[in-house]
Amino acid sequence: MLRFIVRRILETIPVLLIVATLTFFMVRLAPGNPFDTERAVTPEVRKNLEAFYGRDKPLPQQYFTFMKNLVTRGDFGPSTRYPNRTVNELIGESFPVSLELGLYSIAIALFFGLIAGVIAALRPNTLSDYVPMSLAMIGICLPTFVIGPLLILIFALMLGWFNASGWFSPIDRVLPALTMGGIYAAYIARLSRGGMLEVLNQDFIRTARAKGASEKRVIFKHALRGGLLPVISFLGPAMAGIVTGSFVVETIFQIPGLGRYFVTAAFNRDDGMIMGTVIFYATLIITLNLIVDVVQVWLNPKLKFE
Amino acid sequence: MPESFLELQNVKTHFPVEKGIFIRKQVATVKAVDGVSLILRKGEIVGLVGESGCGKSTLGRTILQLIPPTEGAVVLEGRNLSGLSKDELRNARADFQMIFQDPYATLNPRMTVYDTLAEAISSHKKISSAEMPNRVSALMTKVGLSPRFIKKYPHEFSGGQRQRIAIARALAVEPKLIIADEPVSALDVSIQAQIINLLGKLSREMDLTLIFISHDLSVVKHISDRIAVMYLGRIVELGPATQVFERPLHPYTKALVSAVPVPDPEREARRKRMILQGDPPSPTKIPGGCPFHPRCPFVDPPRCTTIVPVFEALDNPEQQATCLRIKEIH
Amino acid sequence: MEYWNAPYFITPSLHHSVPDPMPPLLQVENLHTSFHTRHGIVRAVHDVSFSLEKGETLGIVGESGSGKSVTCYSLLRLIPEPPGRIEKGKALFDGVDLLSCSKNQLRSIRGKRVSMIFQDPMTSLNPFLKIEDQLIEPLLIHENLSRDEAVKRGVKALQDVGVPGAEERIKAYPHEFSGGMRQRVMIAMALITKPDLLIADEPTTALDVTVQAQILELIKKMQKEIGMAVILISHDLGVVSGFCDRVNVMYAGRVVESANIADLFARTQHPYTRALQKSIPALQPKGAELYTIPGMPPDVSKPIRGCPFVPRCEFAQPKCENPVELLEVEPNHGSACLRVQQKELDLTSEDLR
Amino acid sequence: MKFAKLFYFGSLLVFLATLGCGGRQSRVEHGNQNQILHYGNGTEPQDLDPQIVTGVPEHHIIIALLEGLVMPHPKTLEPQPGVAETWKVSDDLKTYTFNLRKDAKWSNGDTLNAHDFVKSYQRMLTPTLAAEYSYMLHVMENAEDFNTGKIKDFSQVGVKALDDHTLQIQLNSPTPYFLSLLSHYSWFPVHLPTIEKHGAIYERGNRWTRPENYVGNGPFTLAQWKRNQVIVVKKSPTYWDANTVRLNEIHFYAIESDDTEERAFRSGQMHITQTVPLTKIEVYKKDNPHLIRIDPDLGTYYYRFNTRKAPLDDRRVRRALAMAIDRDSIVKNVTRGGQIPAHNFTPPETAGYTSDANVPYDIAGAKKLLAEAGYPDGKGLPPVEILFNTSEAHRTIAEAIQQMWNKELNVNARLVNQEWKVYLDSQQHGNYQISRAGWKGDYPDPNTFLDMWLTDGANNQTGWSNPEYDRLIQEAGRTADRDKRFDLFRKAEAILIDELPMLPIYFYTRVYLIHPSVQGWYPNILDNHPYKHVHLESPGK
Amino acid sequence: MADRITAEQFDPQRLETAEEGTSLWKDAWYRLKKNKLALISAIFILVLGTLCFSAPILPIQPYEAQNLAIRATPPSAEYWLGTDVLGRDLLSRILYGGRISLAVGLCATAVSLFIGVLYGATSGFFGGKLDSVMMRIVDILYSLPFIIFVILLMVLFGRNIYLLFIAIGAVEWLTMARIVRGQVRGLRRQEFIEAAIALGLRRRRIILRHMIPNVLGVVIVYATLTVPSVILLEAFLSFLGFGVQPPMSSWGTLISEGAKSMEEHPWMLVFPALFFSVTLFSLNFLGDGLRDALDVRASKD
Repeated sequence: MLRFIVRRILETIPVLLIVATLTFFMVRLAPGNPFDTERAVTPEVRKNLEAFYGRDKPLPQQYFTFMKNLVTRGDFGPSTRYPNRTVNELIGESFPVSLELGLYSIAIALFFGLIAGVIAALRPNTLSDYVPMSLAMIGICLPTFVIGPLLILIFALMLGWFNASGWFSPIDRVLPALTMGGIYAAYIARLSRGGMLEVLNQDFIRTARAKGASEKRVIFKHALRGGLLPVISFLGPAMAGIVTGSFVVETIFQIPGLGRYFVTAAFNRDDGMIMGTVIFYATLIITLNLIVDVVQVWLNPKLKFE
Repeated sequence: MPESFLELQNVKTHFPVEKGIFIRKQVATVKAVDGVSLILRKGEIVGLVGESGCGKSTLGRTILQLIPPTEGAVVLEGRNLSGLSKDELRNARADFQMIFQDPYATLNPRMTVYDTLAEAISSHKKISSAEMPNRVSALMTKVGLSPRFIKKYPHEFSGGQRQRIAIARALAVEPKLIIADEPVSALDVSIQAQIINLLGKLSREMDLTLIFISHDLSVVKHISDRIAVMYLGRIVELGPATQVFERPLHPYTKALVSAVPVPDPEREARRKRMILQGDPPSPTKIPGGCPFHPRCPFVDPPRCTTIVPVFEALDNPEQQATCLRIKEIH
Repeated sequence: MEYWNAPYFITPSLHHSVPDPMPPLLQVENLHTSFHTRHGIVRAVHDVSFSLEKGETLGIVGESGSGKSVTCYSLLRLIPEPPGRIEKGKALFDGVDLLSCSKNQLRSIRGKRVSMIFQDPMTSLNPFLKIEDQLIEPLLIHENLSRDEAVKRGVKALQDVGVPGAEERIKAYPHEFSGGMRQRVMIAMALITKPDLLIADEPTTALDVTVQAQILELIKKMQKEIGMAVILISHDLGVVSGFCDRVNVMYAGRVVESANIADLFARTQHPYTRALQKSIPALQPKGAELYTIPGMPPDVSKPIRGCPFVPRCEFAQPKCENPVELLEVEPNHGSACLRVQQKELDLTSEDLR
Repeated sequence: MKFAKLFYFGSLLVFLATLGCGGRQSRVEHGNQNQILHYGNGTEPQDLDPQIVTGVPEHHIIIALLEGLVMPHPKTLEPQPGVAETWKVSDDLKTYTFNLRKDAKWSNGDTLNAHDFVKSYQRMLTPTLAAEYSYMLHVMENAEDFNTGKIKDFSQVGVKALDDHTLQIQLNSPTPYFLSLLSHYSWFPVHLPTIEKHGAIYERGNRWTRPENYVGNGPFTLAQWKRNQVIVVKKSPTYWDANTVRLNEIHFYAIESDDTEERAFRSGQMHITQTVPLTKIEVYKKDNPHLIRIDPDLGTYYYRFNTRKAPLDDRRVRRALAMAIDRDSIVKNVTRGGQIPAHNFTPPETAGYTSDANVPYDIAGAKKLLAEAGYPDGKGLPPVEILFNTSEAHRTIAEAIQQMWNKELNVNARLVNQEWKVYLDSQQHGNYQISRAGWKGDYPDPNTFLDMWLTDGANNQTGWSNPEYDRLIQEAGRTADRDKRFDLFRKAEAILIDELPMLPIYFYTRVYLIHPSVQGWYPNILDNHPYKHVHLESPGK
Repeated sequence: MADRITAEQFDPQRLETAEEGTSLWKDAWYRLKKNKLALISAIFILVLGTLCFSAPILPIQPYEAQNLAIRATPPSAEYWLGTDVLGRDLLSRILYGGRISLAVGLCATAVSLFIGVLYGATSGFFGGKLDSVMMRIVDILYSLPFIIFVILLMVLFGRNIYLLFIAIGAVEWLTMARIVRGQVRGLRRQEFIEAAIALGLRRRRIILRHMIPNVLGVVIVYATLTVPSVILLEAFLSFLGFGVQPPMSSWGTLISEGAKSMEEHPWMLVFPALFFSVTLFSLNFLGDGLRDALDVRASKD
């Protein structure tokens, strides 16, 4: 098992290096640079800025230096946007926030998504299928920038139960988690419905019924594990998206998460930060896919490895 | 033996067993086909019987080069198929075709009969588009389907009709050799009969060489000239069909014959049955000596567990089996 | 080496005959089951009646689509609803109508008094659960045993069906078993509550010939031990002939012939049964052209007025288009052929070989 | 169905859990009781090093943490004593001598002396620091040369500590607005020993601005910095005028979205916001006029014309386009924030200066000019492109202008929006025809608006050049007399408005929300509100 | 007994009268027609599409005509769906915007289908080393910063609406490729694929004729899920200066605009969102319907 994990991680190294290289050159090719501001900087200052960030060197040399720092020290350098912070610090500060929110969101998404999906799958093409599935479709249709403000209007401003924004007390987690979880709940509902429908058509479900098992037993003991498989494989990449935060949700609720850096770093052409977020995200995806594989094995003994 | 049409020379097909979905390490080798030598005459029908996992399907696919053999050679009319380049092989495929087991999976559900057959015809020959309908219709007629159905899709046909279309597709390239892999085992009895009749008729009319793979000895006996019985990747008995069926030499063949239920309660009641114990062992762990010895009621250790038996005949040299105790148990 | 003879039981009467003092174990009357699909109503089972005594073995034979499996699934209401629907009929099992009793009552019968074995042991066992969990489930559901006791019984049941190393193997998952072993597990699971009736739906079709024989023998042995009745569904006349006391031959959702096993073969009373026998290679001389039943089975989504076999029957006459029922043409031998019923046709005289 | 029950039960649970949270005290109420000001501060500050940063949010925080030689009066912005108790100006108006107060202290207890200022300015001007605002110090003698590396010896720069508490600054030329410059944070002192302790002095990336390291001399000290969330400053005990300071804490919230900010304000989380969403302005004006504040601002919203490319190289076309815009309608219907229609470039009453130049709203005149330029009734004029960076406000204004041109002049305009950095890049490289822009004055003087239009000025970016204009502005720079100086500016601006390398649209206002409990927060054009004059009073009292 | 199903002597004339099989498509159409919901959805989409694309000839206000005097007004007899902040007719803007959104949604999805299906099918068919290399490439592309990528595209190719389709499609195809690959790997073991290989068909033909048509069902369902994300993505790309340029609107931009003033001018959010959602519901039902209709197995039930 350990060997397998090590091997998978080793396998991803070339992938990450290619990602880093491509990103590096993409960022440099894109118009605009971190030192452009509305108020034009004098040429001298600009020259000094470039010198400080090593941008006065030829591009290949810059690339080489960057990769050397990255590979040997895992160092993305300073953020050009936030001069007194390194990229690693910025990610280190903001990721836990996004992670926390992400985990709440996943919990909400799984709770509502799975239940809605199972209800729908038990009575396909009846009202108890259409209602949750329509809700899910609405969840997919309505973007977060509509749902988020709506929730705030209703629960924070009209009812006054929550703060309209911020990330201070535990209660501040509720609305953003609902906003983000809601969308994923919609996908999970659809997926689990599909998965459950497929499992419920399997022969072994008939076997279970023939044994006199109650519907509850049939569903929880026999069907759910198999029905969950598509949800699990969806969760892998989705989790990477959820726990790294969402620009929109973090902006609407004023959450100091990592998600906003993905967008602002690009807008600021903060190249160290772009590289940092991209590599971090790629690593996370790979890690989560690994975890998903392990969970799938755990759920599906057929795949059990040595 | 007359001139050989198809010759299998010590063909072996091994697969590595990679354990674990993650760490793909080879922990064993499946010896699906483990040294099969066989010579077929032109126009002959040879039945290949054995339990699932004995390697009969793999042997069929190996002959057709759908799976490359690990060792040995498949020689068709003097040409070693395993030695051909990709393009040569693709061209050579016109000579040998396959008919598959599952009539539902064997046809592309999204192509009409016409498309399927026209594609097959044109895969090795240039046929003008004006001529094509005639060719396709002729093929359909040959397998006993009305050309009226030419524009229909597979799902509109019954299992038996689909199997006919699959046969027509195989015939489209005018092959010399057809391997039929359990062509009737998924069909109902009454349909089975139609397909067996058809294959027999076509083989006779077109001088086709046919390898008929099945686990059902009674079917094989009915259609074949000779029967080869496979056990764990090897042929354990080979001989004329009636003889193998009526007086099997190898204990395994005996068990196979006896396991076939006879649809006649009186005969069934009278019949001696030999029920083998246990399951066929996995082809990853082939027992030493005679591979059949763990299940053999006639096993005589330590002879059977150590000596690998070779082909031996009893009285008729045409019928041979790999059993050390042939003479003793008969 | 083992030899065995198919035991012959003294067979009770057909359901049409004089009522017995003891009611039969299972009495099915006028069962109609259909599937409401987009293509119309598929009448999979049409007016099927039969009965079964304690300890009796009944075979149901027919081609795919003849309704034999649907009949049995209908008994335990295991057909998927929708699209399936049991339109009418009764299935009295020990006085309880399985088709109309409450769900709870039905559940208490399923797996306890009536068990099932399915065709494909590969898909019929839950791949996600250990054998143990699945095997002892009927005990946990029906017998209120503690888990430990249940596991003990489970191990015993596995030993009874000849699974070697049962104590360890019970902890394994289905995929670690061979097909034959899985079917043994299925049998152990079905028999663990000592049911009164076992319904075996093509229990050997997916298995190798040599294993087939083992499994049939095993069911036979267990039947003797427990004394239960068995319904064996098969498309293979051969399997049935060595195993059953009585046979119902089904065609297009109807029972077309019903007889003791010996009578069915010796004095066949329906052209369809006859045709089936003639098309089996095992009964024909080698190399001879096999008999083939012309045409295709009827489309049961369209109403069938008369005998469903008419279009394919070599003996058919215009009057065969009239409605026909299964009637006793000999003692304990029913046939749904009008011409046989009217004694016009003597299929026994036809040369079989 | 049992699952349905479970589902509804779960929903109910969430619902109930949320119910229990009502009836809490809002942050504003809590703040009012404890003199804690909750301030919406826009984007997250880049840094709190006054010599590194360039933005407005940084300004809001830095004036709490640091104090310059003088500080502006909260209402009039007149220079008031800061670290300097008194100051003297030489007769030629080029030498300023500041007497620093003896009780000025750093927050670590160190005394703040004149050498600190000299060292701070040295750091600010050292090229390797690449301080973007270093040009603010260029009014000092030799400062520019030192800053650009022409001289290496800082002692030649016109700043000197005559003794520990006397600082002398020598200017290049009389600079009437010099004292107002001093309230800009680029002139603030920094604590060199602290900086030295946490990294290289003359380089970026120094860690001294972290809350645990920060040493300042202002009325507040840095207590907490939660990135992208909040910055907390606390009343400083070492501040010389600590008695005046009534606020205990200020919480600066980094809230980027104006909608989020407004909602936070509405739910009682904030005393003051940075801005108000466009659509909300009218609602507040109508329903809660006491909560919305519209302050004048020192800035102009305008469009640049690229004068290097036809057809906008033709003054008549530029004027025609400029004259066809109904600025009153834009201000009234589109921006709606009390903005003032701009018919010239420098906002009125900038340090007492008001330009008399005027580009009128005159459709007939515009049509005539266009015809003169060879495009009668817009015929023959290729579509012009308006470039703007993506934002709803810019887009709406551009859409309105596009319609006006189309309707009145039959001129087709295409709108092109670009992401911020791409837009800046296009503008710098002259890849545009008409481009949206805005200019905020650095200090209250017309010079900050007019010297940008010098030939090849870094912020000119239009390709426009006029020798007479250049001459007038340079002369004004050498002129000490206020009236003469303003005359020169007026002449120059007349040229500018006649030539129109840009199209003035309106003068900015600051529209923001403010809770009635905030006292001592006066409107001023520099958005400079010295916190020591601010306090909170619960409205009921 | 002779085999009675053999038959009639071949007669070239017959071919003309050959029974039209219920062609898969025809059969699918037949089944689709039975699926009321899908049919209504299809009709709705058709009607809406027609309305949107014929917007210029409809008797509605021009989408860009401003009436600054009235600004944002709620729905009225003159402006059925109200007006936006510049006093422009919302109905007109929605219909014109629908042209963009529908075109983007459908075309970009089509592009992503095209690339994703081909790529996924190739990867899945060949398997082995090629497969893992191709999938690693997908992994890499997944990770690249999207914003920078879009900005680069814009710089390299300039701004135009067709490029927009390609840009979105080029991003969306990744997931599609993964899904198709999974499906193809399942198909590869089917006997008709083996038969095609045994016939000596070229691999390209096997992929195009045998693999791809058989993964359509899943692909369609995923495609219907892609459409909404594409339409919303367009709004984001507009933000980057890559989508539609004002005063032209799209549903995505209308919704994000409306979301900002949902309290003051709810109609500005509700109507575009309604058009958007109903369209997506329809697409979804249509997609499900198509999947069922194209599912050959379903015809056996």
